[in-house]
Amino acid sequence: MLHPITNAHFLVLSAALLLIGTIGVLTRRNMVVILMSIELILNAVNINLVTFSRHFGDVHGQIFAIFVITVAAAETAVGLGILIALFRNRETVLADEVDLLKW
Amino acid sequence: MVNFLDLIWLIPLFPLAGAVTMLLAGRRLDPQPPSEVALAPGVAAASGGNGHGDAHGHHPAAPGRFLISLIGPGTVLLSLLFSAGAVIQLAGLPEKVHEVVKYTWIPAFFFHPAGGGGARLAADFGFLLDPLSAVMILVVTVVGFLIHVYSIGYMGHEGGYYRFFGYMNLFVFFMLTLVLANNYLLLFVGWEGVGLSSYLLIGFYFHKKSAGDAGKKAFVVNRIGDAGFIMGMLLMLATFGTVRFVDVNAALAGREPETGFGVLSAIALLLFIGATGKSAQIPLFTWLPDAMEGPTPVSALIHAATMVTAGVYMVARSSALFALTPQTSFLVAAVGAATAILAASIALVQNDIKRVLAYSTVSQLGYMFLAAGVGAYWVAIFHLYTHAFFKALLFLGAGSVIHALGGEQDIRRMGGLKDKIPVTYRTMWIASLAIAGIPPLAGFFSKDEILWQTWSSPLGSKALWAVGVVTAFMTAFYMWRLMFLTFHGRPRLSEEASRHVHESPPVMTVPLVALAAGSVAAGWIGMPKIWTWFGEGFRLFEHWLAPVFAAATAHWHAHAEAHHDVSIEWALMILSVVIAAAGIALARHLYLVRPDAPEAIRQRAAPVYNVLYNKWYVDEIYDFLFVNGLAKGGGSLLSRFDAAVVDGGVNGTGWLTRFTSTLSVWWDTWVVDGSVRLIAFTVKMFSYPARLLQTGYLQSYALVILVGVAVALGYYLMR
Amino acid sequence: MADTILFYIFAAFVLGGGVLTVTRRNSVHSALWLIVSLLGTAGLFLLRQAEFLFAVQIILYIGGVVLLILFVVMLVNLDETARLRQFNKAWWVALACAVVVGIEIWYVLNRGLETLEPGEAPQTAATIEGNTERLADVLFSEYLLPFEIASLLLLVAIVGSVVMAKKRI
Amino acid sequence: MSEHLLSIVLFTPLAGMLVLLLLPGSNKNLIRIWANIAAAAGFLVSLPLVFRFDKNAEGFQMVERYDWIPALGVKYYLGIDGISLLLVMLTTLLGFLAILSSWSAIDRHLKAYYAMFLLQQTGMIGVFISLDFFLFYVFWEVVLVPMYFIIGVWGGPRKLYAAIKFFLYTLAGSVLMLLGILTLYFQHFEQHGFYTFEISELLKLDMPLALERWVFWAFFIGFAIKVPMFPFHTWLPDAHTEAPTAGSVILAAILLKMGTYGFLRFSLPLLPKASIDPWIVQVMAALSIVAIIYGALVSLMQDDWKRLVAFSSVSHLGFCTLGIFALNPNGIAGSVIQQINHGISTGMLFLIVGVAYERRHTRMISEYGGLAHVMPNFSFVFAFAMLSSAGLPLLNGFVGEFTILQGAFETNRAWAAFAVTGVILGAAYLLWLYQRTMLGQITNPKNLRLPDLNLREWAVFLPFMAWALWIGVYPKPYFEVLEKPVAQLVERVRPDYFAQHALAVQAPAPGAVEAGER
Amino acid sequence: MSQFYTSTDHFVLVPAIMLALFGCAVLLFDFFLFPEPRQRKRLVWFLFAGEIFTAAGLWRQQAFLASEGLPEITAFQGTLTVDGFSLFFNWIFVAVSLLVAIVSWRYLEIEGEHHGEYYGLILLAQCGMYFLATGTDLITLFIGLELMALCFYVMVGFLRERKRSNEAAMKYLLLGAFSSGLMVYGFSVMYGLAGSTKLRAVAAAIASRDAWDPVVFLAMATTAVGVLFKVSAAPFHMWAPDAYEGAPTTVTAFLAVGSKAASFAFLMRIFLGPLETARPAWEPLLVLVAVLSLTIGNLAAITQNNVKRLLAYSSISHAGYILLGLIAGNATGLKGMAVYILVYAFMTLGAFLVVVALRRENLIGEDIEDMAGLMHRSPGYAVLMLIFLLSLAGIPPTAGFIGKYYIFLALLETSHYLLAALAALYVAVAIYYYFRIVRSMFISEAVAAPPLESTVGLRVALAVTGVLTLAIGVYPEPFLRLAQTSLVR
Repeated sequence: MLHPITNAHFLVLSAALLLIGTIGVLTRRNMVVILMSIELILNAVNINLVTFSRHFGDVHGQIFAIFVITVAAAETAVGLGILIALFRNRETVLADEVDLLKW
Repeated sequence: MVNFLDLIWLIPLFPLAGAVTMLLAGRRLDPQPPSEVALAPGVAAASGGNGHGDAHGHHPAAPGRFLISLIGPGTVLLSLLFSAGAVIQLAGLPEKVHEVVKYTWIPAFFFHPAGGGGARLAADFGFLLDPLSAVMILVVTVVGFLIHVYSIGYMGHEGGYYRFFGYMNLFVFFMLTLVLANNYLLLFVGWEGVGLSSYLLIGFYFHKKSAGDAGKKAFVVNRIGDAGFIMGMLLMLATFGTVRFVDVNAALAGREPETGFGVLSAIALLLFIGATGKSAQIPLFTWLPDAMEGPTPVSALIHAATMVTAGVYMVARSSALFALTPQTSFLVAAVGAATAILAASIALVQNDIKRVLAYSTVSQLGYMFLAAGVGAYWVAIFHLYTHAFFKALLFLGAGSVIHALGGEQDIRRMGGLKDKIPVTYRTMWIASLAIAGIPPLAGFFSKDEILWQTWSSPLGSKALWAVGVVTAFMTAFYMWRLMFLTFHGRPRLSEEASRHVHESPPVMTVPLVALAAGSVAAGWIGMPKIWTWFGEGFRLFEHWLAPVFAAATAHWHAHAEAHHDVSIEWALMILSVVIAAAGIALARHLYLVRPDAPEAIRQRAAPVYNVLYNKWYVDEIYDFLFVNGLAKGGGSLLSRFDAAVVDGGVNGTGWLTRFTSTLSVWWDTWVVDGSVRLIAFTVKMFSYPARLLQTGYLQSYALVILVGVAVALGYYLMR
Repeated sequence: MADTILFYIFAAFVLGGGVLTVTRRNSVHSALWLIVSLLGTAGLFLLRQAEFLFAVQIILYIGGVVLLILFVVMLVNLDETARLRQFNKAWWVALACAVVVGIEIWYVLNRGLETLEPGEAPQTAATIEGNTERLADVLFSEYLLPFEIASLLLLVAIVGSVVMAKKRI
Repeated sequence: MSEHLLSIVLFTPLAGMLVLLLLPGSNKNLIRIWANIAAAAGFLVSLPLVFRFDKNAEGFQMVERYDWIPALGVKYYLGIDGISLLLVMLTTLLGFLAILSSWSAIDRHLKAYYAMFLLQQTGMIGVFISLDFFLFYVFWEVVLVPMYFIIGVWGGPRKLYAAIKFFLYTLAGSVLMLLGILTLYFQHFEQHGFYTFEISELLKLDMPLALERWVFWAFFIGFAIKVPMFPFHTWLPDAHTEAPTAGSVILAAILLKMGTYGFLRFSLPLLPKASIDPWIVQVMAALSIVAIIYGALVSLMQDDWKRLVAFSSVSHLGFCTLGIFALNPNGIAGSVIQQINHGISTGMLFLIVGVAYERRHTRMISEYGGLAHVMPNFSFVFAFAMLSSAGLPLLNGFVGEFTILQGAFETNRAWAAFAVTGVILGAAYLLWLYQRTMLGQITNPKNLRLPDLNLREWAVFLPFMAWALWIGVYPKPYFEVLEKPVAQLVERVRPDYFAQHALAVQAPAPGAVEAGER
Repeated sequence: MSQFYTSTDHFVLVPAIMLALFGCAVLLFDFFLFPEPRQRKRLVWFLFAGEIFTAAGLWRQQAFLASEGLPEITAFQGTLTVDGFSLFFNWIFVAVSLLVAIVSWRYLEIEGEHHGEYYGLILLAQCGMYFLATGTDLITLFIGLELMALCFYVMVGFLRERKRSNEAAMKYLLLGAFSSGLMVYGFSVMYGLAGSTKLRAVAAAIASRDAWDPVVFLAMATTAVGVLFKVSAAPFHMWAPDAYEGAPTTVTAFLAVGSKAASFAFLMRIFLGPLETARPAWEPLLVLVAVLSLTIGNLAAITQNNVKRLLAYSSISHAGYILLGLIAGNATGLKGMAVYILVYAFMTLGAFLVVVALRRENLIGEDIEDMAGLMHRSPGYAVLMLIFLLSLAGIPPTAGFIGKYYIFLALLETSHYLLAALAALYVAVAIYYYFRIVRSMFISEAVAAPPLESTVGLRVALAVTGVLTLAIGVYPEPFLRLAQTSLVR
């Protein structure tokens, strides 16, 4: 009844998480949550990487995942910094209220 | 002894030198007073200008003016002398042909299948003196010289004296080029050049709008004919590979007349279209009466004696070609006859002295084409030659009358002038007899010969002859109507005019007398064959020209001789004289004996009168057809342009071109340019959607990215 | 068998946490659900024998990143933000589009997944050795360079966030 | 020195421009004088071309050929044949006269103005003497920018629109032409294994007809817009009308010739199969004829003096293109001569408008009338130009038009029949224009005190008139110069032409002034 | 695995080390040595020094390659590859960084945000670019890309008091992170295909599969998103106008030129490396992207009034042109890409530098109207701008023409006739909006403003870009040879 877990399970899970993250990026107005959604996307990537790492029996994928986490952290840090600067000037963190630049 | 024959290229150059001198230095020689600055009346009042300069205001006779008076006629006299010398020497040649080629003008390749391969067209600056051009240069230089002399008096009081002589000399240059050219292309140079001079001289009084209009009309209508001429030359080139007269004639030698409408007929027809323009034949005759806006000596020289006969000359020059094309020849004769009678009928009722003469000219030119059309080329030239004398005389006389009356041109306001200006009267009297065809004056011989040839030639017909006779009657009638109204009867002059009346100075009357002499005697060298008792010397004209037309007449001559019937010729001759006399008599009856009769007739035959008076409504017919017909049918768009047309008062063809060009402008603005603008507009319009995507919301940007992914994956799935 | 059950549990963590992260009105809640999702991922790492990564995930991600986020959320969170609409106006377009992309990815994966399945099972060998040692071996030899660059990256991140966030520098 | 003659001719204006840029901008007269000196020098150094040119030599003369961009196979390759010679002389002389005519017409930003003119001069000369397609294209584009500024900065009220329209139109055409050029370039590589833009090398190409057709259309777009042929002409009235006088002169007299020159130098010889493709020839002739009639009709209805002249250009250039696509010696030789003629006569007409405009600052015909009273010399010059443009025999226009008609007639009689109406209409619109501006009474008091031509203006007009008269009376040298290149061109496009027509490809007997009896 | 950090590794890494070293040094010195704002301009000298050392490193690499006749040097077990390609791009980066740096200090002073971090970020960003051009390993490329991107996020937001700058940075960061998330997803799949992160291994794995393999396609599609995002190709371009407009102009210049060039290097590494064999699958998509880029870039630019924004759209269209070279894919096309990127770098940089020059205390100088009558106020700038714009439009004899020339030629050589015609016609559209600027500068009446005063740095930078833009157009030979070397791989 319960079939064994294959790569496919992980990959589909990862794709699903990717989508959830994408939906978050696309729909949430709060930019902090958008940042969180990006974290979800990167997590999906990590799941992929670890799965493949396991698949190939080496650790390259895991190393890649470490870098992804690093990058995620760095991006988040800078993003939050910018967000604070923005918030200081604009008193908002809502994505659709930040539209001075257009057309 | 100077070899004038090799110097014939100088003949046109003398007047050219005169023209150049006058146009370049004339204004220094003859300073123009400021009064020449003309201003429209309203504006003149507003700006304090002194209006239209008085045409007859006397200028101080400057030495420069004298120089102009010397150069103008002098250069023509030089040409005359050289011409005479050359003609005399030509007469001594056995071949009676002399060609001088200066240099190649337009060299080019041309291919013609008929010539069996290729040939090079090289239109040369080359001059040809043969009996035909000899006659022409003599006519041009003699009449031209006399008119130049006359102009010294006539134009003496006008502004732009230098300009006048400059243009006149220019005209003589081009006219001499035309008649001396050894090929069609150079002939065309003169052909266009005389058109230009005519344009300039018609518009001499350029402050008058009518003068400008008339000049423009003359030029443009002539250009229509010229287009035909050009096409004719091109077809000729394609057929013979040359436009040199001698070569063309050589190429034609040995050909049989065309039975249908072949290439030769086409060439002839196209050339004839050119001739109808220049010689004011149907349908392109309307410009000539308008051309009377020019000074009277111009009318005499250009629009009577020389330029308008260029078409006749050209047809005669192409006689070898026309003789091979019975269909076109018939068309030439028919057009000539139709023009003759149409113009004569109009002349019957015109009141402007110059207009009567103008229509008379058109009519007489019709005679010439009639002659040419029936294959009697020498007669056409003969009439050209006699006509030059009496028609120039008539115009100059009319000029003298107008001069005497201070500008009056309406014969209804003349009358009883014969004693006040006797020289004018007498010379014009002679000319009128001559044109009416009373023997032994010049007109009689030529006109009688035309009628006889029309009757007898295998190319002619009785119907054409009948038209000619009726025209002869009309000619006698309108000429003498003119004479009686002008010189006889009770004076009907205005107060001012009658005080002003005076005989012209000798400088004007001497040319009149000289021309009168010509009108009397010029015909004596072309007496009918049946007047054998005078001897062959009196048939000099025909013999002189015989070599030129030998090729042309060869086809028909034998045939014609067989039909030659002395008694019929006598009968016809007498008939024509009687007819002419009848015309004179009728004119005398109506205008001298019973001066109220014309009015009564006019009342009774009002429709006919009006048709004639309004020149058969030729201009108006075009107007009606194109203006009203199209405007009413064409709805609001067309009616917008209608106003412009009525306002412009141009004739039908002019209107039509303007209408189509308005359409073109419309098309250009809205369709051609519009489509370009549409593209620009569309591009710009697409710019906005492209920008609208850029909402400023970062999530829509992300959405677009996702759409990109979706499309990419979708593309994979749909593949 | 246990693996399978654990997988589904963690997967539920991951997806449920993810969905709730995205849908929670309050961003603090979102952050907390993010932690759940990340924990689930960490569990999955364990399942795939990536112990070191598991640790990194817990410490660095949950301990560092999410705390940072929470900190900022606290800093900037206005009460009214939570009361406002949480989704933008075009959310349904985005959702539809994402669903389409999801279907497409699923379809593509479906066609290609078997090529990514292991033929035999080389992973057995990997479990024997300590994961962390091997990782360190590779990281500090083959991936020394990215590791160094990553340090630069973090330097930039620090400098950048300081530059951005500090009022006066 | 002598082997670099073409380079010297080419770069003299550019050198003049560079010096000009160093002059102080405040001294207006200094700038004017220098610009005129530079332009005159440009003309003077081009004169030796005439004397060194050997009309009996085949091919290109005074060739200069150096590597420019070896990586692309681009050469700095100059040379002239008869066609180029005439157009170069037209350019150098008219460039000088145009600059001379600007003396008092331009008083803003003089330095930039003259710099643009001189730059453009180099560009135009370059177009006519380049034998490397790449080099040609570079010069072709170089010309655009100065003209854009000349129209845009010193133009009339709608200058912005006109300038950008001019630029966009011609640029769009030329980039498509570039694609055509590159196709040839690549095809040459495919067939002969090396990349080159040299015309002489590209002539060795043998392409399938279909490809030639495509390339032909690519070239067509570029050249037809420049000429401009009928549906592409709408930039021209705007550009001509808004440009300052000298700009209009250069635009009409020289820039438009770049298009016709392109057809002659590139389209025909490089694409011989497409050029005799019946369908293409028919379309070209039809467009030309439409342009002749259409341009004339539209001219008739203009109330803007300059616009009228501009449309007349469309008509005249229609003759030029018709002559080219008659594809026989007459048509092509006539076309080249007509190009020169158009440069002279339309150049004069634009200068005439400029003279009037400088005095009255309006181009509306209705503002004028009766100028002959106050400006007799001016009206004389105008009449001369008008007659030259209308094709009066003994003036230049007739020689070209007649030769073209001859060529057209030989190929297709109907073409000539249609084209000849242009002769009639040409007279009509010009005479009407003349009447409305020069004749009649002076209806506008402002026209009462207009000064007649001054010495400088005479100096501008006299060379034009002399040249017009020369071509009209003694065009033989022109035909002689064109004999070889035209024959080569026809030979290239219709290899059997001369054989079939048994025409010897040779000049008429030298010293052809044959006086005396025949 | 035996020996890490060999001398080869060092040799290859020297330029990056120099960049990182001097970058860190700038950061440090900024804090400790130059607390006074007025002293900070001296930090530029650190940057110069860093660039000089970097250049020296590059020069040695180049010389080594030339002397040994080697096509490439690989290091770090295939992680980095120095070849003609990488050197070509690195030289561009050096030049661009230098030019941007020397005009920056005055600009930032006017903006009131003159900080040492700026120069550090430039150097570190360039370090990231170095790895983008040199890296042949997915992880290295990813980290390099992120390093560059992070620096840019910060620099774009450098005007912290400006709302537009904040907003630009925020948008750029969020979208950048999102797209690189997708990209790295693609990387993960590539890794899954190959079991290695080395491009060569990935290429081999993909080559062993069908061109239309679904997994490969998924990897390609998601990777392409990130890559195309960075080169701002439509429809992934939308951040560009906003970020360009909001960023400090010097940063915009660096972003438009340096970042784009590096991203194209990255793109070529990916598409011509691992993905080369999947060309049938991605070529149609890239055609679509290129056409969209051309269309949107050119059309949207027409109605812009902000010069920076206009140039942003124009850079989008240029991305389209460069992609056309990739689509053609033959030697001409690839060379064309290199040449195009080279000329694009200088002409775009020059155009932005003129905008920088316009920035004064009271005048932002970014609107087209602000350029009105520039010809009469500062003819030198106007003429230079004209040259840059002509070059951007591709009018000979400027550099831009040479780039377009190659692209067109490559398209024709590979029978993409319609694409060629379209690309050609867009030149005419482009001229329309470029000439709006020209019109403003040369034809509009001058606004009452004093002539621009300029710094030595600005003059030098403008002179260099101007001369290069003209020189590449008039005598492109050496540059073409340089581009030729970039093909050796």
